[in-house]
Amino acid sequence: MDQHNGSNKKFGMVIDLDKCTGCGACMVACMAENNVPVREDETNKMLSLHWMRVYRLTNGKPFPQSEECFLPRPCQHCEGHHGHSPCVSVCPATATDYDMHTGIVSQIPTRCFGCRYCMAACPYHVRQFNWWDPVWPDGMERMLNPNVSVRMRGIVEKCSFCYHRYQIAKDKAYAEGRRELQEGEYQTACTQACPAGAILFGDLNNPKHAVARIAQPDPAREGKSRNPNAFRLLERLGTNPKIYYLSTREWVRKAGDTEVRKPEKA
Amino acid sequence: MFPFSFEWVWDMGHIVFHGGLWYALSILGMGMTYCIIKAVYDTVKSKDGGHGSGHH
Amino acid sequence: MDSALIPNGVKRCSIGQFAVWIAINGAILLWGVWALLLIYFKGLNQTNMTNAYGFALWIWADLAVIALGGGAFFTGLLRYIIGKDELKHIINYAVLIGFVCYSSALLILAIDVGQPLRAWFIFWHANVHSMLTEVAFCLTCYFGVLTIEYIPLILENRQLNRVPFFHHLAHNMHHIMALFAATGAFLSFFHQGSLGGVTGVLYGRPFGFRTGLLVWPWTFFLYTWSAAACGPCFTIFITRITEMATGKKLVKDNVIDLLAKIAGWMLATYMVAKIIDTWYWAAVTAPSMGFTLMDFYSNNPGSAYGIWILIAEILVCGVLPAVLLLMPSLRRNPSVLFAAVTLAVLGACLNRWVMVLQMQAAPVLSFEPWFTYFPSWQEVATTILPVAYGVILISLSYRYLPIFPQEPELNPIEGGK
Amino acid sequence: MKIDRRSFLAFVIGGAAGSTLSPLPWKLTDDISIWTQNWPWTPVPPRGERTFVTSTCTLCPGGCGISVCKVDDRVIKVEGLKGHPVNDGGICPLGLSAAQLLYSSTRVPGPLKKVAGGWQEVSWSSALGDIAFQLSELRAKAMPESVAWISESDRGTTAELCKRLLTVFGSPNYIRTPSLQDTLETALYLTQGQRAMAGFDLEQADFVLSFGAGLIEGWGSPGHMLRARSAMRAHGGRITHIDPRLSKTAAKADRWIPIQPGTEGALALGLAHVIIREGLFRKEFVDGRTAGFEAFKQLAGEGFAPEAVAKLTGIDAKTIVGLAQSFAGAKKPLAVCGRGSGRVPGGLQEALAVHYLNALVGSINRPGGVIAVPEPEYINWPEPEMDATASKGMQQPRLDGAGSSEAPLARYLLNRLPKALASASASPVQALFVSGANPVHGLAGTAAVAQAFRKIPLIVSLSPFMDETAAMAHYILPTHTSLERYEDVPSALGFPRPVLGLSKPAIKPLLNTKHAGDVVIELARALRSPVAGAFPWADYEGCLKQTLGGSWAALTKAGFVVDAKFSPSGFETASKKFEFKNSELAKLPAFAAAAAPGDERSFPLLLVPYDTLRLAVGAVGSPPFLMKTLEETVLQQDDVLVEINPSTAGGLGLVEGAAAMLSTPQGRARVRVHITDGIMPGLVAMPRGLGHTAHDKFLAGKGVNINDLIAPVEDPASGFEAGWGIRAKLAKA
Repeated sequence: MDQHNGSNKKFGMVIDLDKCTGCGACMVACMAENNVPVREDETNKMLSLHWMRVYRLTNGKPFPQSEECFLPRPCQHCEGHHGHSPCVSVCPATATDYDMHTGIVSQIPTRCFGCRYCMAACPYHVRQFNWWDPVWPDGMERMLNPNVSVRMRGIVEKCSFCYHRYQIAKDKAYAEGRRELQEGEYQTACTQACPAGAILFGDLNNPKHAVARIAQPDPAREGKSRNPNAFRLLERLGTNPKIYYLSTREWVRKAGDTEVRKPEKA
Repeated sequence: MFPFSFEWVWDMGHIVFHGGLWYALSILGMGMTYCIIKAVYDTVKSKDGGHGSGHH
Repeated sequence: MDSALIPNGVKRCSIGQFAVWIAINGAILLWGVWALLLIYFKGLNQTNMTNAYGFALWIWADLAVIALGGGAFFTGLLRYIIGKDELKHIINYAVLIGFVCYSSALLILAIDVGQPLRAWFIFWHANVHSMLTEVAFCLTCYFGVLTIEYIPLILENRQLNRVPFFHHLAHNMHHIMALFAATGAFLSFFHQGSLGGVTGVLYGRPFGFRTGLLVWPWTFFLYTWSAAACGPCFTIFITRITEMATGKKLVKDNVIDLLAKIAGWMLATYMVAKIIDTWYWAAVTAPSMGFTLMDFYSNNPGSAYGIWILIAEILVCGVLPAVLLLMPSLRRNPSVLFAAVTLAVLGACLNRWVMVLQMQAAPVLSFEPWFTYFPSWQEVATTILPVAYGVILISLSYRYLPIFPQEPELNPIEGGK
Repeated sequence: MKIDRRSFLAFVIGGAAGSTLSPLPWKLTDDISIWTQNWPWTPVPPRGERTFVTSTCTLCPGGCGISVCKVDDRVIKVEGLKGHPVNDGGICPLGLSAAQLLYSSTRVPGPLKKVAGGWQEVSWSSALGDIAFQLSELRAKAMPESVAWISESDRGTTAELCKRLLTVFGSPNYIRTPSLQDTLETALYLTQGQRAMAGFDLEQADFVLSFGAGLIEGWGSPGHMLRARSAMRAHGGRITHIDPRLSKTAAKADRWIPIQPGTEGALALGLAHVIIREGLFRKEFVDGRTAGFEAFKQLAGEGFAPEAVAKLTGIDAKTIVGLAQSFAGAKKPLAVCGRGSGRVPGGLQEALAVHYLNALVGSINRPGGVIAVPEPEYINWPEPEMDATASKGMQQPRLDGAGSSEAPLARYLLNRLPKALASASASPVQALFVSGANPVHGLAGTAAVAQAFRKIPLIVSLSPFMDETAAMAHYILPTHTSLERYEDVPSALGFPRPVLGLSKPAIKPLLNTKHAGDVVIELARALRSPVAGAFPWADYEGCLKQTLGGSWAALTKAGFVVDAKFSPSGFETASKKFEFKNSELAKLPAFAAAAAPGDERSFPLLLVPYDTLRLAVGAVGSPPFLMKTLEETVLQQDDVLVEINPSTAGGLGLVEGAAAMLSTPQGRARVRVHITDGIMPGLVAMPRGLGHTAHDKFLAGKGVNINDLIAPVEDPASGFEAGWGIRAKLAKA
């Protein structure tokens, strides 16, 4: 891993949980974009492939004080400490990598041989295993996106921040003689689809980008947000993820970190 | 594993890991080579010495 | 019929009786092979693993057999390096048990991966920072060592030993066995440790994560230590079972007693370290990640992972057997000794179970539940497969190889050859 | 050389050692791993040229702009159209899944005729010829009015062509499927004298009071509502949601007030009572632009004092007063009605009560209020020539009773059709066409609907899919899916401004299907004069192009046109004012909340349906993508989970996920329970859109169709379907 320098990008997201309505468009957009197969029974979510999953959080209070919140969970693209994300260093076959130039945690399906160590390492369950051969109902294989390879049975897959879209955007910019991308040029499929505009995507290192303005990551504290309404999932584990969530509700912010368990359990 | 992999970057880990690995492998390899060569030598010598069988 | 193959000076059961025994175990083995084929052709959907349980019964079995197979390296270390000469009477069997354990571990690993046909990528595209890479390399190398240690035993078969080359090879290998044993101990130290590191480095999993020394979490050292403690217990345990099965005394009491005493000291020191580790983890490491000890042991379905599991591991299967083994009067009572080594073996298995299964069962995200898992019959069959294989290999070795040097002396045959 | 044991062994060992040292095993190992990386049964999508087709989604009346991504001639994905006034790039999960409907395995590949209970493939000409022959017979028997047509929409060129066919044939029985639009349109008509679509300017409102309206669960245009909700909250707007259940809308509202189901109308009148009593209404609007306020004052004043309303609704009087004060005190308050996604029209007076609330605060035809969006006027075809048979047929009363003395206000009453069919000995409907609708699954009391439909001698389905209604049909004339056809989209449901959208084919039809408009034109031609004379167009595309005239170029390019200068017109009542009271309103019966059918003693609980954007309801079934997004608290394997409160569960001895038998006066079904604090005790909530017997394996056989369990309830004021639930019983299974 080479040294971090100023010109490096750090792509990340800000997901406004006050805006998110839990409609599920991000999940479908992701499946359609990334050739995620669908099985006849997808009700066991721990056997299901979902790069993006919307969780339903509850405040645990009785009717009618009960509240709910929806939390979309893509890969958190953890940076850990200097690119030491929980999953990358454990992969025995170098099938996943932390890219210092983009901050994206990649996954090479053809190199992965399915040991699933990374799944055990990831506390967010963003890494999922292809327990079955991917099968499309007759005719639906025509919907497959040629920019994303279809994964075979027996390997782990996860959200890539639609990396292929970055490549397409860069190719386009280069063809037009530009070296730098505009803020909106590279967007993930979920960001683009969200009808509530709850997801923002951009370069956290670029202070002009909305994500950086809202998330206000503090480089001295491994990217901890200076925005009082922002939090990251399981921040205290030191995973240093790049998905910032916004919520004006305190119980939601607490549920995102690990502290919630103490007072609630009594 | 090998420096010709496209994502290769050198670091301390490689030196420690490969140092230990090849140290162990060479001991095993050299030990076994010694045993086999010595056994061949012993076999030939014992035949020259006129022993018909290896049974002591 | 096969009497020409049976070592001199010992008596074995009839070939017919032996064939029935092998057939029974062979049938169990075939059941396992059937499950294995199902898994190879249909994929890992034949298991009950989920995305929450990427590691399950198999990885536990792997960790457990490697810990228990640790008797081979540690007895070898004591015999060849430390110079506990009495142990030469049990080293053969320790090596054989180790060989069975390690070959089983490799077999299970080969079933466990999603893409077995390219499992060799772990060597080719090795990421040296991964504990699993270190495990794979050291495991394979140490399996080579065990093979090297097992080969002279095979060559000592009455018929094979008549081939001069084999005779000399066995002799020469015995001659420099200390070198191999030392290498084996070196490799074992690292792969036993790396297996501990497998969960210890997972800083996303507060249940398994431990702080440590340089790149090695404390579990690295604890695993090596516990393998050195419980491995010899397993050797004693299997020796006792073999003695029961054959109805003969095979190893003299002083040998067993020495090994048991050493195991007792190892277990006792391991327990001290383990208790300190548990306390530090519960009081410092986990709270720094936002968890209290009881978060890991409460609110789970059926209390499958209640605090009882920690008490069972540390007190019942740790401190208790350590005390039993350290008291000469107690450990010299065969029943107490057997109980003590059984508890120690269970303790190692329980520790590995908890570190693999509970580590994944315990929710980390506050809005996820405890995850439950129960193995499918295919997983069970493929886990029993190596047991059947081990029984067969031990039976064959016992019948045809001079595994127990003291057997002829302890069981003289009237009018023996 | 003699082969003895020793040389054989040497050969085997040497051979093994030799091949290990040769490149062969290494090459094989490598080749095998390359094979695992390219398993022939793992599909590889072909590369090709990437293009985008700008279009409008027609999967619901939401009118969202879409951009269809293609690679060569394959549709890869549907995305929201950036810059579209309705959805501006966002898109709902169903719209995103449109390609799965296009490539669905349950599509009907070509015209089918039912022969001896099975399907026989027939040609278009033979199918249309057969149907035309049977229709001609009806005409010859002078009973043209026995032909009926059910469709989800009554606007746009396709609907107009269908209506035109029925008109020149001689049948008044064009029936639009029921929805909240029925009540909203009627409320606008009664109070403002306009035939218009109710648009809601959520975006500019600052206090939205929702009477159970699933604002983010399919109510109106999902693409618009989700975007507008974010926009209104961004400028400080707040939402209060009234609902017995913590729906997604409730969960995402700033305040959730649970209410006894069915009493929303009473609450609206209670709020009006407080607003009037405390003089909080906008005097400039009420005094200057309304008529009949005194009568309304009397209505709200009598019997709707907070204490009385508190008893009915279960909301305490203080909350009611406070709510009324904050609603009236807001700058731009807006009240909206319609339970869930608005699948059921609901009681007319309830809609009126909510509409009156808007009138009290002046939120009518102003930014942030309810806007009467006029029906589009681009379809100006010449009046068709009618022969005597047609004229006579058109004068017959409608079979569903809409517009009759019993239900003078209703335009369509599909909910009444099953009863009308069941009560007659010979079916008054001799031929039924169904396009863009699936009434056999979607109407309350499905058993009675199916039984009634079985009496009809000729059912023609124009569905692209083998849905429940198509399965009952005698002919299926499969139409194009949303991505294969032209279609004008005259409005976006609930959008506060007129938007005309165009749906464009992204891809040539994959199967032997036709456009519904072409089916009409060709059927008319097969019926010959005088019917054929009313359809001078060569085909639907020609008709559409001619009808849209000058807008065509803009529509094909941008996908939509908006009237930038639009401003709501004045009231068209006799008084030219908003009327709280007039002769037609005076005829309505006294306000009363509709009760849930069933007897409370045998059925102590209440079953209520709920909607989610993750399940399609209506003409299309949920595609596999949607099914995959269903939460584990909604579906477990094939079982639907019903939501119940912990106290309800405790009383019944049910634990999370337990199987239970749910019975209502209509029937019983096996379900599982999901125990949640997000629902009022005594209620059982079940999602709409499951329990299909038709469609693909991803959908069929999963869950329970709530319409099997609920019974139709008629609104006494309008005749509209007004059921909001049914009494139910839950028992351990």
